Amino acid sequence: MMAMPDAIYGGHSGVTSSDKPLEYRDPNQSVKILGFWLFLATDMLLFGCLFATYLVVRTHTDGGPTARSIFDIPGFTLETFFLLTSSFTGGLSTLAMRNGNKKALVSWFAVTIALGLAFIGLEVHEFIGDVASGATWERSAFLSAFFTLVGTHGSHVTVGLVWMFLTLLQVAKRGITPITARKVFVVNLYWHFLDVVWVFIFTVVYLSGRVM
Amino acid sequence: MKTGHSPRRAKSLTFLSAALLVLFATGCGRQYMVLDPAGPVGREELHLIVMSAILVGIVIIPVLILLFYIVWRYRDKPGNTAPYTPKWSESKGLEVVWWGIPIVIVGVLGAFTAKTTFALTKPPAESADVTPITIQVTSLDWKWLFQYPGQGIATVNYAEIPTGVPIQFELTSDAPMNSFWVPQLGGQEYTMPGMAMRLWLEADKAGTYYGHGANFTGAGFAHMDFNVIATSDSNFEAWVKQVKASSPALTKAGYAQLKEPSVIGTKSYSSFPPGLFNGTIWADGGQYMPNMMNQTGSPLKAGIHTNSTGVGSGDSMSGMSNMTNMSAMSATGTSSSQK
Amino acid sequence: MAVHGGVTREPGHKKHKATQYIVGYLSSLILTAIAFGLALTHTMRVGPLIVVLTILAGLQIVVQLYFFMHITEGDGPPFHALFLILGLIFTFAIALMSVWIMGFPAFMAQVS
Amino acid sequence: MPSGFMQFADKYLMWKEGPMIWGSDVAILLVSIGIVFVLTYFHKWKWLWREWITTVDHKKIGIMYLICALLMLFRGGADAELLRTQLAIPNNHFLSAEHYDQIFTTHGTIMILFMAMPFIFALFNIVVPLQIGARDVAFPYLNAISFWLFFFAAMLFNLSFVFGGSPDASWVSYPPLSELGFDPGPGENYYLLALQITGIGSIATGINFLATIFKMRAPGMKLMHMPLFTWSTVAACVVIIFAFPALAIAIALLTLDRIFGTHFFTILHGGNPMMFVNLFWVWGHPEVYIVVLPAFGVYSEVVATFARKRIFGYSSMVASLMLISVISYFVWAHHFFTMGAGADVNTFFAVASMLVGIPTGVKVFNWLFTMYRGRIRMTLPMLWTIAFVPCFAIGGATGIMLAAAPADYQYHNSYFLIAHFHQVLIGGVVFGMLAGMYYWWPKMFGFKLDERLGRWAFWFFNIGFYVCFMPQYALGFMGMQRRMYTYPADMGWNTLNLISTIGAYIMAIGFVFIVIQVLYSVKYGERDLTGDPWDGRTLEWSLPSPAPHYNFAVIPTVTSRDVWWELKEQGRTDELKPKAEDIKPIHMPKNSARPFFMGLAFFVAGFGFVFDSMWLGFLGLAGVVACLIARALEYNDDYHIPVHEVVETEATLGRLG
Ligand code: HEA
Ligand code: HEA
Ligand SMILES: [Cu+2]
Repeated sequence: MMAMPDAIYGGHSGVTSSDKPLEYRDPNQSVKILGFWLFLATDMLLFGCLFATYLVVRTHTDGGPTARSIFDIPGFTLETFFLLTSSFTGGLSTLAMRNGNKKALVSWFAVTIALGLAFIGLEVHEFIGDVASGATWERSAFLSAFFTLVGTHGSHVTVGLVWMFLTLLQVAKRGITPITARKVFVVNLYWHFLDVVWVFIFTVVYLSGRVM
Repeated sequence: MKTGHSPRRAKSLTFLSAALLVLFATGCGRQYMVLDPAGPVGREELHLIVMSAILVGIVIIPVLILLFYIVWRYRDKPGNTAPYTPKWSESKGLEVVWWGIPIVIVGVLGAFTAKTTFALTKPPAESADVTPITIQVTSLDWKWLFQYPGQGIATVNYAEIPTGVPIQFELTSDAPMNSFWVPQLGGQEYTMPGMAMRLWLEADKAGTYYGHGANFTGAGFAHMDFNVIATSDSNFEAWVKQVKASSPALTKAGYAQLKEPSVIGTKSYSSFPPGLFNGTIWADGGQYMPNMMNQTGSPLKAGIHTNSTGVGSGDSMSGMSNMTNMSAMSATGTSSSQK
Repeated sequence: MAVHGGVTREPGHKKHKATQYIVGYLSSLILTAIAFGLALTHTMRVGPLIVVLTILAGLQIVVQLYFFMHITEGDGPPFHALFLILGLIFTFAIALMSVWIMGFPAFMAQVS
Repeated sequence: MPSGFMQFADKYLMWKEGPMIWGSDVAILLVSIGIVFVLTYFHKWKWLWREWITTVDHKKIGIMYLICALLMLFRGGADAELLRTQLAIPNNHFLSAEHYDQIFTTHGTIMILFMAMPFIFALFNIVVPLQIGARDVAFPYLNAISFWLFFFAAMLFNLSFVFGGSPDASWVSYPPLSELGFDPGPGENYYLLALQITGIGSIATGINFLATIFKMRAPGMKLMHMPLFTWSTVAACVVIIFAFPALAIAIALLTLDRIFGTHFFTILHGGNPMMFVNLFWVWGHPEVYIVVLPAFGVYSEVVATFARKRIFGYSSMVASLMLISVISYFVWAHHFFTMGAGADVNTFFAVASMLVGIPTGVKVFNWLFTMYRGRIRMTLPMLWTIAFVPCFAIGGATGIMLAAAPADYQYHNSYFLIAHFHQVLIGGVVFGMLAGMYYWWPKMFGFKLDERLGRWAFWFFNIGFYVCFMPQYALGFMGMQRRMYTYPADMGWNTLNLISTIGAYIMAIGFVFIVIQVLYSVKYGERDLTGDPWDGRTLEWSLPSPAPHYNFAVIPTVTSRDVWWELKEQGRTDELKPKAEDIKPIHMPKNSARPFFMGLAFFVAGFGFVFDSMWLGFLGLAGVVACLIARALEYNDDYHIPVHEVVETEATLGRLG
């Protein structure tokens, strides 16, 4: 091992200290984690605007399908369960990463991906059902907003799945290094974030739609 | 180093602003419409404008003077004997002053603003005992349609109103959003498809007042001007009679044609299809304005009962036969305390 | 980026436990169950129900942030937490104030 | 062939539209041929590719932003001249209504998004890493992506003029006017997609600089040691990352309406056009502060340097920056007071808007008192700064007047408003960016811009400004609306409009002087051999001009505000000279062509969607995804500059201590 070269920045020149969680130890990686948190903050605003739009046109059904008429309780209950659980298993993969347990990490990733796929499958199924019954997003402002909000979340989840899979490959190939550790941590941050968004979707869209 | 520039610049600026002041001061004739209001609403707004100009002037003018003084006094010129304290960079006292003064000013201006904002949502207080007249305004591409539900007539690109009577303009659009503005009577409000908004205006002097759409709606927008003609009560009545007697009726087909994008002159109609105004709103999604439905069925709660003659050919309700909550709409009347 | 030896094994570092994750998972399930239960059984009036649902969702944010996303950990000052909180405030401001503005609430008040 | 071709030429190349289009076509063709010829003749293709297109060096990216911003200032300015020419006399037929509408739309959009934004990004890039003692930004690769997204978005937007037609629904582009029913052409799609693409780039820049500033300061540099330009970057980036998502959503939903048949903002099927207005201004208002905050940062640097005095009230300056960025988030509805949203809403937003004046005023007073008891050198950056104060104070004051909601019922969409925002945008942003450009020009290029020509530019631009925009306040009071392509002769607006147009021409002369000044100074400008031509105060002036590729051979340790000034005062400047034995290999990011290709892929996608060509659109997006995946799997993206190379470079610069 050669001497640590000067980092590209001055800050904490290449000091790795081991009282921090693994993903934060290399300053090159810890700055990326900060960057990702900032990204999450903007993504949150993105969803905030979609929620705002949904709330404003929620009742604008133009005589077409209403929230009450299209939401299917068992469907979104199951979706919720899958996603909450996948957030948990995602968390366990972070734990495995921090413990340096590559095998557990890969397995928990696989479980998480499977749960995510199940979630997406259900959502696609729900959407297909809606469209088949005439509830398309061209039908009314309410449906435009509904499909866009839920669909944006769904496409985020899809991106997350691809990304998690890519990360899994890298961990499998390279083991747990500061770089892969950071990647594992970040993809999980994203995943938990999507879980929070889903909590708001089922609260604001599905549950409120049932009662209002 | 050349340093002679800033004072010269200061002077030229002062001259410029002085010249502008003169321009304003002498020019408050008819052409400075905003500064020459012809009704209580415009006056109230002008009052706020003047108020705000004075209040901001209290800080801005000293700032300008201070700037010119400082730049002139502390310029880097050989032999300049002004004090030089390169490390002096904090002063609690001074900072309190310039956090404080603007706070006070914003407080005062904010209070005036709040008061005026709330006041303008009601008919002008001066003529509180006069029965208002309702005029329904629809902005089209690129013309203005005025309907008089009380009188049963309609006009295009001009409107007559009696002086001394509060006018309740109900505004909507059957085209891209526009804004209804008659500077001498008072400020504007948007005309939006699918919504009906209210704007109270009143003229207390007879005259012809320039009006124009103020929100861009495409190629013909520049030609969307109209006149509001304020006359005495009797002249107004006579004008209504004359329009009733000598003008054609506006038919549904005629409206469809009017709606087509075009730039036209003025027109008058002796009547208009019943429910045209509300039909326009509902057709474009007005059913989502929560408050328009619930109590009265009129897009504006007070819309049909502020004027006693409201149930004529301009009946606000007949256009809504396709609506589901007809029952809710019949509960008109008693809830309104409008004078 | 040079890969430094030794990091993968974390010699002598305390082993992280799964307890935190399990607690987080259970709390999120419980919060969800309460929300679903309240909303689907019509035990409350709509207004208060919406408030309760929103509070429950807010608690879920805390659960995910604390138990799963380790918001309290990090390297240096907690800038990420600062920005997240600011973002949350702005998010709620946009959503709620848009409803406030676009609901034309004073549309009625204008008249009375 | 001819008839098919003629149809194509008619529809997309707009050959029936007259000499302006032909002229532009010819000009574009000539310029393109010229560029290709010059590059080939001087064998510069490789150089262009290696040194610029694939670069991830923040200094070069900054320079590319700067060049684009100046070009866009020219384009937007030429638009402005056309607008003013049309308005010079009543009933003018120099431009048709359609052309006028397109021109003010592109003028506003270009000036805000493709002139002001890249201009501030140019300064962020050039200055911030140098000021905080870093070797690059936190994410150099992402930084290059941001630039290329901006660049290709600007290309896409400008392409509309000669291919398919420009947008014409104004820079705010309110539906339903901007919906398919009223605006079927591709112009509006160009607007939507170009803004979307550049918006993504801007968010990335915001994140990038926040991470840079919070994580990569030189050791010892506490937050409260940071130069105020860096602080202003923080403030602006905070607003960027929280405001741009709203723009992204607003225009994404409008795009869905136009291309995929949804009904967010249509007047059919329950759409609500006002929601677009609402979302647009959730971004739009903070946006104006995004562009003005960095200008405030520039003024703070310039004032301290040229008054030869510490900035007055540093802590208040920082606090007011932060307050402005937070409050500016809660004022957006002041752009639609006249929507009728009720007195409580209007009052809230009116008072919130006025509140912004308080921290802004604090800044003004602090600048004044920085000059007070200083020694003011009238250099070009300082001239623009001094000119800024009255211009911005008056513009801000009229802003406060606009914020009084019921008064705004009378000003809204009138020329009073036009005058207000040009006063703050030009007096605040453009003056600031020019001051910054003059100030840091030697740092970028190693020579100063000519002072004499600069003064000519300054006076023409300033006098022109007042001549152009002061009459517009009066026109507002006379009831003249914005966005009218012409006006009748009997309104009494004739004289003032003519004066205003003359003012615009004088400003154009000022701009021409800037161009001449740059060209002249390339050859004759005073070379900067010391690296500190202005007797500066902050870290960037401790470096040679232009700074070496890696900025700092050895990262300095910072112990106070205005470090460089302190060291100079104490005669300790040698401490910042690197010693050969301290130099270690420097870790730097590798160049990459992928950001360029990613921008290109976005361009293809945007172009596809503009013309409703789904296959092309999704093909472009596939390209984007491919770039992202390739990046995710990339490990080998950095290298080390060996010690001897650093030592050599420093030695030739004469800096080895
Ligand atoms: C850089 C750009 C910039 C800046 C800095 C500002 C600053 C301000 N603006 Fe402006 N504004 C625009 C760009 C900008 N604006 C644009 C582009 C539009 C129109 C968009 C469009 O419709 O196309 C617009 C429109 C606009 C409107 C909408 C009007 C309408 O559409 O009808 C309003 C209304 O409140 C407003 C208010 C303000 C206020 C209160 C400030 C304040 O921040 C100003 C604060 C500054 C000062 C007050 C001066 C300094 C202070 C002192 C010296 C001491 C303290 C003084 C007092 C307390 C009085 N602006
Ligand atoms: C930073 C932003 C910025 C800047 C710098 C400017 C600069 C100028 N603007 Fe702009 N303007 C806006 C932002 C800006 N504007 C916005 C957002 C709008 C609203 C758009 C909308 O309604 O949608 C607007 C609208 C607007 C209008 C109103 C149009 C209308 O509503 O009908 C006018 C009219 O006078 C105008 C004039 C000018 C002038 C004369 C300049 C001058 O400062 C320009 C100075 C000139 C140059 C810097 C370059 C000089 C050019 C040459 C040397 C080339 C000469 C070539 C020829 C003559 C062909 N602008
Ligand atoms: Cu604003």
